[in-house]
Amino acid sequence: MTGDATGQQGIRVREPLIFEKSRPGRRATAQAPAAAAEHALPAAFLRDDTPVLPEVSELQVVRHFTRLSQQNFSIDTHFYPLGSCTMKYNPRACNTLAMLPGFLDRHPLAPAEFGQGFLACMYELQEMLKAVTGMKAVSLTPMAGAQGEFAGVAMIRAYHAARGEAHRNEIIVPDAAHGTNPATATMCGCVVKELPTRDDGDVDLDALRRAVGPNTAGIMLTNPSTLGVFERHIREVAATVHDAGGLLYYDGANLNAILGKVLPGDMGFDVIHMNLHKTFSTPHGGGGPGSGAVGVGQRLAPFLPVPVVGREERDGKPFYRWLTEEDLPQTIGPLSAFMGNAGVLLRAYVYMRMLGREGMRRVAEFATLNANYLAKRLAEEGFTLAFPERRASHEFIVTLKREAKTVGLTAMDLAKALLDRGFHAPTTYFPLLVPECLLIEPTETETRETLDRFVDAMVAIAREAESDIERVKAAPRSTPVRRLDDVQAARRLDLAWRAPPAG
Amino acid sequence: MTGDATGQQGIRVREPLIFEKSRPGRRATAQAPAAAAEHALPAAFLRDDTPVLPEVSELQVVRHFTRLSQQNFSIDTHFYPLGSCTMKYNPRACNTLAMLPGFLDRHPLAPAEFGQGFLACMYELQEMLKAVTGMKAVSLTPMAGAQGEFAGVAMIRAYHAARGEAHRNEIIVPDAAHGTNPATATMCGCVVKELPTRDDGDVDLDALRRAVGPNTAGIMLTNPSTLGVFERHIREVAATVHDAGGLLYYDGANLNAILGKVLPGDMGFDVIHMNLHKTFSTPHGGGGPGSGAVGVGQRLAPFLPVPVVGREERDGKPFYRWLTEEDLPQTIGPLSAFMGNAGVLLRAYVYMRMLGREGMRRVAEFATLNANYLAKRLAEEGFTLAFPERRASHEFIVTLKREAKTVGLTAMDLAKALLDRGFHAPTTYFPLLVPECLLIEPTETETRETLDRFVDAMVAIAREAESDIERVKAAPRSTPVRRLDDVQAARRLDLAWRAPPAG
Amino acid sequence: MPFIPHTGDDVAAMLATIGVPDIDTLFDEIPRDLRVDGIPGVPEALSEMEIARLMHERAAQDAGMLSFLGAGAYAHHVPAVVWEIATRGEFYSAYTPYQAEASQGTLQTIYEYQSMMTALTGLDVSNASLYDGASALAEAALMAVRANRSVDSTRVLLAAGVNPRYRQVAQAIAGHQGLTFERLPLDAAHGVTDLDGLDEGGEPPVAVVVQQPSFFGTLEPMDALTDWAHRRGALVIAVVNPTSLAILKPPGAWGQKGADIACGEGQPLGIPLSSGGPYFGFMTCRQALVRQMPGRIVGRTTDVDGTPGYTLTLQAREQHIRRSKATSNICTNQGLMVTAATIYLSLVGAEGLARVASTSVARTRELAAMLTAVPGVRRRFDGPHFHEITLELDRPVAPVLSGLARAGILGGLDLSRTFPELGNALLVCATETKTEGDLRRYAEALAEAMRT
Amino acid sequence: MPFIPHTGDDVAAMLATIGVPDIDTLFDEIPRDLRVDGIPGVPEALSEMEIARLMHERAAQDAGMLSFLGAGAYAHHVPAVVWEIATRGEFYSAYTPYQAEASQGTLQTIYEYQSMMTALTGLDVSNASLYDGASALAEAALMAVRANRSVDSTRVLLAAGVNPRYRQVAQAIAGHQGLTFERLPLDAAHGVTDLDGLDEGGEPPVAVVVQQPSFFGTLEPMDALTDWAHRRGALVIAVVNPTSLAILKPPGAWGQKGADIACGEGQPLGIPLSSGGPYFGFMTCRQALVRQMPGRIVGRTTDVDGTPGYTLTLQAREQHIRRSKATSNICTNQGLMVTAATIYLSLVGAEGLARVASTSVARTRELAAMLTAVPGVRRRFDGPHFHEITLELDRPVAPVLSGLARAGILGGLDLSRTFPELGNALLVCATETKTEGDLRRYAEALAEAMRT
Ligand SMILES: Cc1ncc(COP(=O)(O)O)c(C=O)c1O
Ligand SMILES: Cc1ncc(COP(=O)(O)O)c(C=O)c1O
Repeated sequence: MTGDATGQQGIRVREPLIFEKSRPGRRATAQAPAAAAEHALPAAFLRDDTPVLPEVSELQVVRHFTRLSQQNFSIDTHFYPLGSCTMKYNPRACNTLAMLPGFLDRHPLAPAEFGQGFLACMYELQEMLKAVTGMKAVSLTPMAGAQGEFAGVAMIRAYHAARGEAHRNEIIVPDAAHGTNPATATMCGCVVKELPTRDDGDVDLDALRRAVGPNTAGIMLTNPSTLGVFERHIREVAATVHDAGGLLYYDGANLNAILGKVLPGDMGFDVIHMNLHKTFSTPHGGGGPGSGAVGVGQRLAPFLPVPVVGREERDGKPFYRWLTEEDLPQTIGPLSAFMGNAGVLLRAYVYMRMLGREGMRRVAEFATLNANYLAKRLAEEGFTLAFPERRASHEFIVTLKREAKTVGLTAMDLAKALLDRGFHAPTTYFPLLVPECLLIEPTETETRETLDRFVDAMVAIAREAESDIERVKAAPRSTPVRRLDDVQAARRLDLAWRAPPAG
Repeated sequence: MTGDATGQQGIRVREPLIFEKSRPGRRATAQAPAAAAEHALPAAFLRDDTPVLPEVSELQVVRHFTRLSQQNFSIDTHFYPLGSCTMKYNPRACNTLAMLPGFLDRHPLAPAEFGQGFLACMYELQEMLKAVTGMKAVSLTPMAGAQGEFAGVAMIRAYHAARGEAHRNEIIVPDAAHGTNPATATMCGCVVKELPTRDDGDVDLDALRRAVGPNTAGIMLTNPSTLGVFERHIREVAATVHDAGGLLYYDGANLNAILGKVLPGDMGFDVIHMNLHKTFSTPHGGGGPGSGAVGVGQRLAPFLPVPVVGREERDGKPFYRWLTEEDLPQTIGPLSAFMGNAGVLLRAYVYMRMLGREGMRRVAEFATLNANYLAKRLAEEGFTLAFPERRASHEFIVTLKREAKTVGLTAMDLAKALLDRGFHAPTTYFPLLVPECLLIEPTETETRETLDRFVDAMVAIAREAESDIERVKAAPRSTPVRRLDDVQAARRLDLAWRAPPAG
Repeated sequence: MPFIPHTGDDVAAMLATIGVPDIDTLFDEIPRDLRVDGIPGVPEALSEMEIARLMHERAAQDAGMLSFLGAGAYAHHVPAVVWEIATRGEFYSAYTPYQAEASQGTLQTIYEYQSMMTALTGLDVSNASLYDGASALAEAALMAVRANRSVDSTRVLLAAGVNPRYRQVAQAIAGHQGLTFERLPLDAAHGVTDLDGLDEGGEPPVAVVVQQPSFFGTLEPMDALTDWAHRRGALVIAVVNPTSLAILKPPGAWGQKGADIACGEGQPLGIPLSSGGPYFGFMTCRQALVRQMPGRIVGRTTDVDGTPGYTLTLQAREQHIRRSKATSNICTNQGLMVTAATIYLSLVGAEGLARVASTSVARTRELAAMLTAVPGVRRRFDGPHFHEITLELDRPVAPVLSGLARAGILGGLDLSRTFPELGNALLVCATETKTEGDLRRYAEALAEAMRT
Repeated sequence: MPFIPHTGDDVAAMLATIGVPDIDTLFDEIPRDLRVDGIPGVPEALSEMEIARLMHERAAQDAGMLSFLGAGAYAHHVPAVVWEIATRGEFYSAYTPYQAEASQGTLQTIYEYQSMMTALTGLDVSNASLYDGASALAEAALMAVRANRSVDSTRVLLAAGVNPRYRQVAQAIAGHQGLTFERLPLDAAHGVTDLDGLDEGGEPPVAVVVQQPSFFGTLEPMDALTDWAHRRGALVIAVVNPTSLAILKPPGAWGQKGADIACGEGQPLGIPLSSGGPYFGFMTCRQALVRQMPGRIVGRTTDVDGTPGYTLTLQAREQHIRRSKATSNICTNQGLMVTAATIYLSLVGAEGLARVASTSVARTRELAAMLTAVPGVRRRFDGPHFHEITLELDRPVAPVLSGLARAGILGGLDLSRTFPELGNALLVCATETKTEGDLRRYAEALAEAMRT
């Protein structure tokens, strides 16, 4: 067997907590000043205990976290077709170049004169993001998709307020939308109006017409939607919302699907956030950091969150500097202590420069090719696509509704069984409106052979479920732990290690 | 169980050969020039086939080698008590600092003016190595222990030749010596005279007296020896050899045991090689690179291999430059294309600076403490020490002679069974003169808890062998492969992958 | 095609399987007139070699200054281990640990992190990170409003020593839900909250925000402030520097009952300065408030075999479950930075962190002594300082800073525009990374800059 | 105690177990008068922070020159992946893979490496590395003497285009076993071996060493040389640049029967210049010679379950088994460099390597054109060159190089001392890393340096 999907015993060993390796007085001596300096602070300000941190050697730390790392699935080790997450290859050069000492050591408040290298990258990144979205201005400061959404809706509100329409506080959100969309609307003090999805995956236009009104602030749309299909009536949606005086917000989490093929600006969107940690392949890091850069059309440009990089001429050479509240008096404000996730932005910059003009389009093309191929192959093997009549975008949905009913194979079962076969699971149970839903996003960086092996694994699990569902339900078996008790986790909260009582 | 020694199933998967992942025309495009330039070389010089290298994507490469790496035991993941190898923690800073761009990008033939940073490190490293060995001069150029040995014996020969005693071609080597010692003697055109070891682990002085003579070039000694004991009669040995007109060579592989406690120069050695990849903790890298820097007393200084770093004054400031054949006309010559393993030397330099004066002595003290503790604990649990009356040095030998006879438990069996319990095996079957030999070197960077768990594992395996030897002989079970067929490997040689015939 | 593995044969075979003639057909649901042909605004692709050279040049361009800037981001020694391990592919390229069984490495790390942060702050529970210190304060304020049922108010009071940028960010974020942020009076002699000037009337505040050490580097009387705030029915939100907690009294021990929520900037814990990010915001609180916490939380539980393991828990607080009713919209957080901080804290331990803290305090004290020996330079505030100090010059700050910059020194932060009431104020910081020679170099350059 | 984990309690308990009062007692077998108390010659310990600062300063000191040096070490693009993966702890901190079951990662990597090197050189088997190119040649010569049973001689002939340093090293190492190294005549017009001048008499050579591309950058007539050597009963040792083998005829295809042994410097395959090392020497040969090979070799086999796996094989050649009868004394080799090279070759593949090669050839040709346009500069040799070229100046080379250095350029290697017969010769190299701008900068600086 030349595949890479045979679950196999390993040489890994269970890893205790770092606290359990601690011994009083042990230290990684090279890592702190050789002597404790006299701080001479008054006792009233001092703590009278010692915080319980591990006391371990440098080798213990290295060994502990190296071993822990080996307990993760990751893009670098496994196919990771997590829908809506764009788990594509994170080029290593993006990391090494963003971590050059000159970049790492620069203080955020260092004057622009001592940051022209960094700022040039940021300015050019802004320009490239404008180009790929068809927007007029970009701010890089939001630190993840959700903060980008916040910035977008806050700009929409600021726009209405500036026009004396502060009462516009209704945000329309399709029922299939990502949870951050409605949550963001609430954070911006808005009311959410949920929009139903039609059976073919498009938005219900009639419902939209009924939903808009004088209080409409705007709509938040993901296109292609989280159902993995392109909203064909986007023009009509845009016209309907604009006619009602609302603005259109584009959730750019799925930008990978259309990069270089269609510009959100052309579709009629007024504001967009991009997940640079998806489309532009900055790492997910086990949960973050990301970057949710926002782009806007002319109308919203005055409200962009600060800072933004501006370019001027000085001594006949370009000079870059931060634009602040003084340059953008109508800004919705700063959203972070400094300028956002600079190091993430550097990684995205390197990635985009390596893709180049042609590479942008190819991302969408091959992400879409992979998704449609995988969808077709799974359908041929008997799996049920949620939207069989539609083209897949960069992702698609398989529903196990039938399998759940006939043999009891749930999306969760299948997800866990995939782990034993060396594949990370797709996104499960999202979007919620599709029962026993698997949202599958292969991304453009995976080979056809990998997709074929994934199909083999899916088929094998489905077969196994027919003959021996209990075996499937006992998965995973090869992971460091097997199915975990989530109910116990939430009931008997154990959220931090505490030293056992002495004696 | 809070230990780290529970063998456990992992999430690792078997990994095919990179060639098996290859597809014609696939490429990691970012890694080569965008277009093939016209080289315009005449056809007569060109190859008419394409070399069969893998055609894979960048992600495939990352995933392949990341997964392969996970199939290794290493210091960073496991206790690795491989005797004679000094598998201690390799500080990460040694790596990051040796890999700073300014060091990496410097061409070896760049003039000294553009290498003062690097050369200053090398000069100071030479000085520190002189200090810890008690030698008068040091050359950093040998690229591993064996090349250091070569340099040492070659200098001894050159010394004799310069005194008109070119006929001195006999090198005395104890039977317990590392294989590189006799092999080196041969490479230097010498004849090996083997010296027996006494039951107490010391050299047989009478035999030595019989062995020396007018053709004696010198003796190669490891002290503490590879039996893990200190040669108590080193003074007598030195006098005997010196009186016969021979010189003393010190194999520094075991320097960890005596660092800062006793200087080889004081013991009477004329030349020493150090394994910087042991005592000074540069990484073993799965086989190398190492560094076998040599130190010499006054007599051998003129013969040092070139280049050596010299220090002068220029404009009132120190200026460092390479000393070459012109400065050292009696040199045994250069041993490498440039100056040896520069990057390894930088790592050793950083390590020595972090240890500092006090740290040197502590290395020997705690390496010796760990070895004696582990030896004592194993002896208490019923294991047989090869030299129970002796102090262990930084390592010691357990012999399974009895267990092999009574229950059939061999050193090999025990080694493989340890792997299943999360420990790398000790060195087995070396030195050969001890039957069913386990040479155990815990090093100073391991905790007492780890040593205790290792004892537990050893005891558990011995018990298991008594009750069910076949189970032990079936080990390892948790590694990516189980016991491999070495005979088949040597008989049916398969040393390179070949593309299967087309069709 | 960088990063795309498809060969011509692959494409042909895949299109045949799908049953379309070409890739373009896969986009046929997009209205044709919306489709674009290429993105002229993006330059041609660079090979890795080319971009590497460009980035090396740009990074070199920004390097080489000796910096005494602090003001929320601090230059500390970052052990090599931290990033050598944190950037291992298994940590670097994993997603949020939704599939717990495939993510125990990340999950156990977060659990260890939570344990460390609760130990440092003296509070019960920690989340798995927020974006940064400033946005963490915004979240803390929103959380306090949800949690404080005893006061029906959205009035938040901030000590004057709270980082002014944090206040702006809190306003920008939490203002949308009606929260207002007001400043408490400053004791202009000591640079701490004027306890006597505390207003006992007006609408009762829902929360009081205090920062230790203050933005000016001074130490606030936290026991008194905490008790006063609690008396007024407010929850106490502590903004703290995690390094300082190695030696300073933790929020959980302030006053009679302790602060209710602690938050702040995690950057000092092994995160490089990197022009401002990525850093991470941390947040801990009392057990009773855990269900109002924003962000992910990891809990320990057992698997079907009884083996202990780790999983995301209390997810009903979060947007992916509760949508518009969630405690926050946060989804992606700053995970990898938390991995780095956990490694950092494991390496330095309590003793190492205390040495970092006390050495930084001592360095700043030495620096202040040297700088105030320069004519025209004096301390702005009396009393103890942590590792920053506010100086006052006898002339405008900006030209002096320019003079220092010409000598290769970033001399600190000019406060005169943000805090005109403080005069020609300059905020300087020296951590354990600064040698005596560095301090002397600054003092000499300052003397020179003040001479001209 | 950096890197030592022992607490006071540990030490006490351990000493009690051993039954000694203190650690010093453990050294009581060392004659007391030999023991020293400390090592005054070593400076006080530095913390990681302190040594990091020192090393950053020293590295910065050596950086920033635009280099056109080659002569055995070549500046090529090193993909970021190579060292990000090769320095993973599991590769970096593992020992030689003696315990095969615990070392499959390293072993499979070496097997892949061996496959790649045999493919590049067109020979049957490869070892797992030697120290570097120069010492590999010494080993190859010794191996040829062992392997060539048809000729009873220790006379080795080297083409004049063999790197002169390699010859010195071969002499220094193999000379001890009686080998002699003689130079073949040079065709002074073309910088290649003078085929007409080849001596057909004298003691028959045991081996003939030829280098492609030659040290002067020229291309040798390998078919003729190989056949001539074989006719004389010698084995042919090819010293080759692995990058060049992407496009040049591989040693296995030279002449009628092919070279017998190929060796060389592996540095161009993803290894940084790093002041000269660590690099690695490679060696491949015909199947029939495998038992005379020095160094480790990995073979594929199966385990008790029939699963394929990898292990060190033919160990009876090696010092740890055969001791004084071993094929070489080599033990530790350059393992991690091989891991890096395997990753490099996987990334670039045959097509990428060919582009690196041909771009380097083209760059050098362009550079030569620009430089010879400067008055007083001409090509020393006619005929095709690879990615190096020997120029001849109308004046001494050293002062010109100094002038270039002042302009930030390392202009190449002055050959006038090593090869006085070539006149004022300068060896220059331009690889794919050099842009047109770089070449122009060199040409302009040279024109300037030659003006003065
Ligand atoms: C469709 C969609 N929108 C928004 C988000 C939120 O982005 P982030 O996690 O970066 O806050 C995500 C990512 O999880 C998403 O998939
Ligand atoms: C005692 C002894 N001598 C010499 C050597 C040879 O050193 P190297 O492997 O660096 O050539 C070793 C290491 O294996 C050794 O243990």
